[in-house]
Amino acid sequence: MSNEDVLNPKEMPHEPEKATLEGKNKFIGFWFFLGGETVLFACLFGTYLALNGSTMGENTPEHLFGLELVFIMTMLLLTSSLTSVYAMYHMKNNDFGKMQLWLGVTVVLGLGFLGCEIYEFMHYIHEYEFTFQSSAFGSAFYTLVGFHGGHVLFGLSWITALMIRNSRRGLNLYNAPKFYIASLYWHFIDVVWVFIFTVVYLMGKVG
Amino acid sequence: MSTAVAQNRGLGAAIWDYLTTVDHKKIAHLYLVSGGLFFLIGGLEAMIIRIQLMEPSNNFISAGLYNEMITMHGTTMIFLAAMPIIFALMNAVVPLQIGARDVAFPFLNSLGFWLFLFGGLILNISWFTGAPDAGWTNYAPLSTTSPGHGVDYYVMGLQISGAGTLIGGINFLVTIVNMRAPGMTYMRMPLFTWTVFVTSTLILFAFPALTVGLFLMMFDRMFGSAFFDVALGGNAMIWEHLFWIFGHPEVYILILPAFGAFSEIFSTFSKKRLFGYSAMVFATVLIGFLAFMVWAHHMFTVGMGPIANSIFAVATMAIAVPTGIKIFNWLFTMWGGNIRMTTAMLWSIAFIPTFTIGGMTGVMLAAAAADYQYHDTYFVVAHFHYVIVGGLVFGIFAALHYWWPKMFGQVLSEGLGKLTFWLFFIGFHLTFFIQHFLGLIGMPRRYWTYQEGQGLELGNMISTVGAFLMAIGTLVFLYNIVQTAVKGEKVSGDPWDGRTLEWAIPSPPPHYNFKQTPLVRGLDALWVEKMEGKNGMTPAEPLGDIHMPNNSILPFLMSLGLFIAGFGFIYQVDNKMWLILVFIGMGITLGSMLTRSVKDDLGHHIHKEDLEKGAGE
Amino acid sequence: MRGWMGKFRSLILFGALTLFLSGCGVENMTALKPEGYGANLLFDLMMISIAIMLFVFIIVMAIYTFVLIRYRQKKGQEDYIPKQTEGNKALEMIWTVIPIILLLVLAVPTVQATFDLADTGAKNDEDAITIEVTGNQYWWHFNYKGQEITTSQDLYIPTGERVYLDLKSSDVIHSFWVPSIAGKMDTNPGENVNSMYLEAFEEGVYWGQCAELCGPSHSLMDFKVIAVSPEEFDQWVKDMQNVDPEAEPKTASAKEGQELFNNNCMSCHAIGSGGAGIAPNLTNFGNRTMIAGILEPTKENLVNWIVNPDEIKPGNQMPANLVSEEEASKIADYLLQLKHSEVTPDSAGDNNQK
Amino acid sequence: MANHSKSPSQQMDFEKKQHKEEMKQQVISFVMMILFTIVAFSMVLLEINSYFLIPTLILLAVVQVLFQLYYFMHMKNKGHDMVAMMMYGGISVAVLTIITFTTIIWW
Ligand code: HEA
Ligand code: HEA
Ligand SMILES: [Cu+2]
Repeated sequence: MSNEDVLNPKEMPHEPEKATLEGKNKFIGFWFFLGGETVLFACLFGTYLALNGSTMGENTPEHLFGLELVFIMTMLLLTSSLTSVYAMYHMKNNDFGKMQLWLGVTVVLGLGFLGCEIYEFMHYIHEYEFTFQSSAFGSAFYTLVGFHGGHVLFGLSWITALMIRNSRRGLNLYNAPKFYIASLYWHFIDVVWVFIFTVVYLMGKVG
Repeated sequence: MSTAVAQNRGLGAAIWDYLTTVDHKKIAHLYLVSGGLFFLIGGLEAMIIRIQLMEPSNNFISAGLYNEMITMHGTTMIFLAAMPIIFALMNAVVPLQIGARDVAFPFLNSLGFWLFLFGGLILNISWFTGAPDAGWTNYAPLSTTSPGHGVDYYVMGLQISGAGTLIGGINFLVTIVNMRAPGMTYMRMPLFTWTVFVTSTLILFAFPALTVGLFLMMFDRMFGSAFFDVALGGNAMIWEHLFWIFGHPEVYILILPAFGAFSEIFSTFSKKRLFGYSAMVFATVLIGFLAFMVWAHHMFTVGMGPIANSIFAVATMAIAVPTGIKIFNWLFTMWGGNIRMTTAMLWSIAFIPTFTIGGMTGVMLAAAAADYQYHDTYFVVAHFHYVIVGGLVFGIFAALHYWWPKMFGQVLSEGLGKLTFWLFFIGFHLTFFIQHFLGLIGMPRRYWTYQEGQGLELGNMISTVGAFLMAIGTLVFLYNIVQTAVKGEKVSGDPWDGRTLEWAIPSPPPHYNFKQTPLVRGLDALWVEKMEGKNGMTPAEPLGDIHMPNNSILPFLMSLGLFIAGFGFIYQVDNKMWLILVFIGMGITLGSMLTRSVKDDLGHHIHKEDLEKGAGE
Repeated sequence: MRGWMGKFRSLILFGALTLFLSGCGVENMTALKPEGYGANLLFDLMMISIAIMLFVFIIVMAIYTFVLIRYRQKKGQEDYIPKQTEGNKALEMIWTVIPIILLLVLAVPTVQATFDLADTGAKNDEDAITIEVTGNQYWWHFNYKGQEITTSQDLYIPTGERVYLDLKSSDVIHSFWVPSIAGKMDTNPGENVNSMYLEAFEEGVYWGQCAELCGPSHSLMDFKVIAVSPEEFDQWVKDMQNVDPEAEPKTASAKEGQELFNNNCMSCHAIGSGGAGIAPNLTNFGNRTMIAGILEPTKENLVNWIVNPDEIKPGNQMPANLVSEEEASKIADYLLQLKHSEVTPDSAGDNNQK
Repeated sequence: MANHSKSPSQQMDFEKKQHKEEMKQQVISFVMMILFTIVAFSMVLLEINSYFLIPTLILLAVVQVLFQLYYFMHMKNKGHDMVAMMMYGGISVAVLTIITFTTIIWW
């Protein structure tokens, strides 16, 4: 396939993200990467579970966590997962405008999530003097949740960069895989969050 | 190696070419040269260790320096010598063996290399400011409380080079999954490719554990967190588990490609197809699978309790079964064959008893209770040098002699090769066999010195003598490389009467590897054609334009950025001004990443007409 | 198990291996001449595994040698193309199943021994001797639980009885190892206390070492286990319990030394069962086998050590030049006369340092 | 690529229909996920016995994640065999790790 065909395809194939060899490679490679990320987060979860009792007698999970904010954050992130599904739906139908729109919604929801998280951390630090350094539990909590937050931030920047870069030229076989794997990444972030709200917050509240 | 190119276009252009290359064959050269240099440095450190231990109460180097020496020896050898040389072989051989023109992610391939190199540089720069001294296993709290910046260098260096390895692993996984030539089913893949596939999978799942461990270590040392600090409720065991969840698969990451190379060599030089190919594949996969269930055998004495110890003991022993399958299959590959004693074959043949001994001591170590005696003694040192040097380093030597013509178009001198072999082989056994007994009679490892009158003098002396023989052997090998390069005799594409696809193309292969993608019709694809009296492979496609990736300096820049940021992280503990380096470095890296994602890079085409004229070779 | 293993062992002992071994290795340090219950159990386990390994190795080498001799390329055979065999199901079954069986044979005693050695439940019994062992950079602290005895470096135990150890560390991880009596066990910082037991068969002074990298002087962190008869041990316990930490020494120099010691050293060290525990307890220093675990117990060595410990044990915590050489000499006089018991390493028989 | 015999526009329509069908499943799974989340949160608020509660919470999370993986991330579609293999590989290592860290780290 010549470069011209890739950038200006006469007709979009059924699965544009996997139409070229490069696309297929990206697709498989990114999934494999997510397999590795699974282990990475498992190690962080394991560390958290091993240390969540090491609170040095203060600021225990039960005491700290409030479920309202976590619920809102969960809803934001779950919904953003759906909106990115919408975006991919429109990509497959070769409707670039709608795809951009839904990606935009995804980014806004993601920003909302991130804002809540920053607020939450600030709250803990200022109200409870509960920091990264106060106990092993503090270190483990901020590391696990912070790693996830970092992923959110990276995902947002990535999707935004893709949207801006391609805003003028529309969809083609070169950027379709890029959009696709960015959305995979976004879903994965949601997967991790499901475990975070379950293991850290809900189970923390149960004690 | 690229001397010819250099003379034509000037040194600057050649260096630029290597800085920007995304060609897997050139990246193989880069890996080989840097891995080789690190091997020499690691070997030098080993020699210093051996000289210090030559006699009791020796004072050749100080106690603190000794700990730095063993730490750097272990770290350098494993991460900066063994792994990269394996990556050199993977890059040089795998795409050719599966009939691909390139790897799946040429850009990432180059990024992986530069990350490894800059990580390695960080580690070794620590020699100028105080090297890490907590052992290559870097157990907390010894590491978290180690004064100076040595351990910080360890953390940053391994973090960066580890990222490179992970990227490299994913690249090879996808290459093998997606880029195989038509007809090359999984069960027709050469065994080396299979082992690389499994090794890459292990990399994918093992390295994240190291990444997390290193992050926690970094946070504890540089940002005041308390993961391993018992005073704040931390737990030092977490590091040990994370390290070994990575560390045990790591040893199979190292050995499996060597197994693959031996499989190719045994089969080629016995002129027989590999005995029990499917069992070999099965065994490889099984070893990879079991590799993740046994890590705690390094921790039998930390007090996990008898239940955990027993489970891990039995699981560990299980690995002997697939490994045994391999040993016997190799023996029966030679059985009934027509064995040619080339240098590559010599190394491979020597590997069998050596590795069997190492594996057997491994099983002895796996007997949990007995490990209460062996653990952290020279018995363990003997075990792992038998498997690592006797398995992996022998494998590297064998593979280098075997694939040297493919990589560089010249055959290494067989005479010098055999001399290297005998020196190294004898030296190796002198050095390490005796160490089993040193351990059993009570010599712990990581001992800067031992007292007189403990009966350890003779054994240590012998061991040191052996190490010198190995060093001489290595020097002969270096001389061999130089002499071969100077002689510059060209060799055909298929000097060994090979069986697999890489021997179907010229040596060294042209930029695009295969002019026309070959059609694979069975295991040992080239051999199949040879047996039908054909000269080469049947093409699977008509001659057409070939799509190739573009060179790029970005991988180098991204890695350079992290290198700079690494120093910022290390020294911001002393003075926050150093954070400037973090910003500059991360700026370079993120900027390069952004450039990469907004600038289209569609590669270029080599045109059909040029191919017909034979350009690009 | 000792019964049939006994025969078996004599067979193995015959082998060239052990012949070689009797040539080197020190009797009270090697794992190959067990003098205690644990070491003995482990020695048997080692021998089982070595036997299995030798069996496997012989088979591999037999095939190997045959193949290499028989199938090496002969002159004029360069073009011979052998039959391309794919494999052989029966053979492959054999070399899968036999190793599995061999490993099971090894796994059973392994698991037994592992549980046997972990059996420290009796340590809380009324009359059990339980000693708290604390690893420090770079010395060992021993606290006889419920007996008001603290010592360091030399660990006295009675023969023929299980002595339980609770192991922990005050700084980094160490590992407590007395090869000829028992296997090793790590000492962890924090709450993670490990336990093991020692049971010495014979009287003797057994070499112990630290087996987990713990800093520059890791290799100098030696200690001794002194196994004496139960009667002697009881005597020792009594003597140690009756120590008067303030007792006046006899000579003038030692008296001055005592004062100097109290003023300069007591903030870290201790005499008697109390004390800070930051540095070794020196109650029975005069009976020690070694100074700082590694030096012959002479006055000269002791003075050197007091004045400049870092030169002898790099990285250790004891400050250098705290006292002048002259003062150190007086302190040495004081310390070397700290003998409170008739039971000394010599009581452990002549097994000392062969 | 699109080497069917149908005309391009027919093809397009057919695919659009397919996509719609898939979309429907995805919306359903989204609703399920929201539902599960609400159930999980309410169970914690209702302070149910924790021996029962914790396994249930984990189960709910696992099912939710399966929805994500199979529907949102299309792991149910064909061409995902290798993907599934590697994900399950990662998940196995992950599970082992977490079991370790919740059992034998403290003793
Ligand atoms: C390439 C590297 C490599 C390889 C392949 C192995 C292979 C094995 N290793 Fe080793 N090991 C290391 C590298 C390696 N190891 C390193 C670096 C360390 C130390 C790290 C440190 O602390 O610094 C170590 C430490 C180590 C320990 C911890 C010791 C301790 O610290 O106390 C243990 C314990 O179980 C162990 C076991 C094994 C086993 C059972 C195998 C098995 O895979 C071996 C299997 C092979 C065979 C058994 C031979 C062939 C088989 C047959 C012929 C069939 C029949 C055989 C039987 C029935 C027995 N190894
Ligand atoms: C790939 C892994 C690898 C390799 C190849 C080796 C190779 C060697 N190793 Fe090492 N070793 C380890 C991995 C490896 N080792 C690890 C992981 C440890 C544990 C560290 C720890 O405890 O933390 C260890 C520990 C270790 C010890 C124990 C130290 C201790 O516990 O106190 C010893 C002691 O003898 C030793 C010796 C040797 C020797 C003699 C070689 C020889 O085979 C080396 C042969 C090579 C040479 C001799 C090179 C010669 C070249 C020159 C001399 C030319 C130099 C020229 C220039 C630089 C221009 N090693
Ligand atoms: Cu291991």
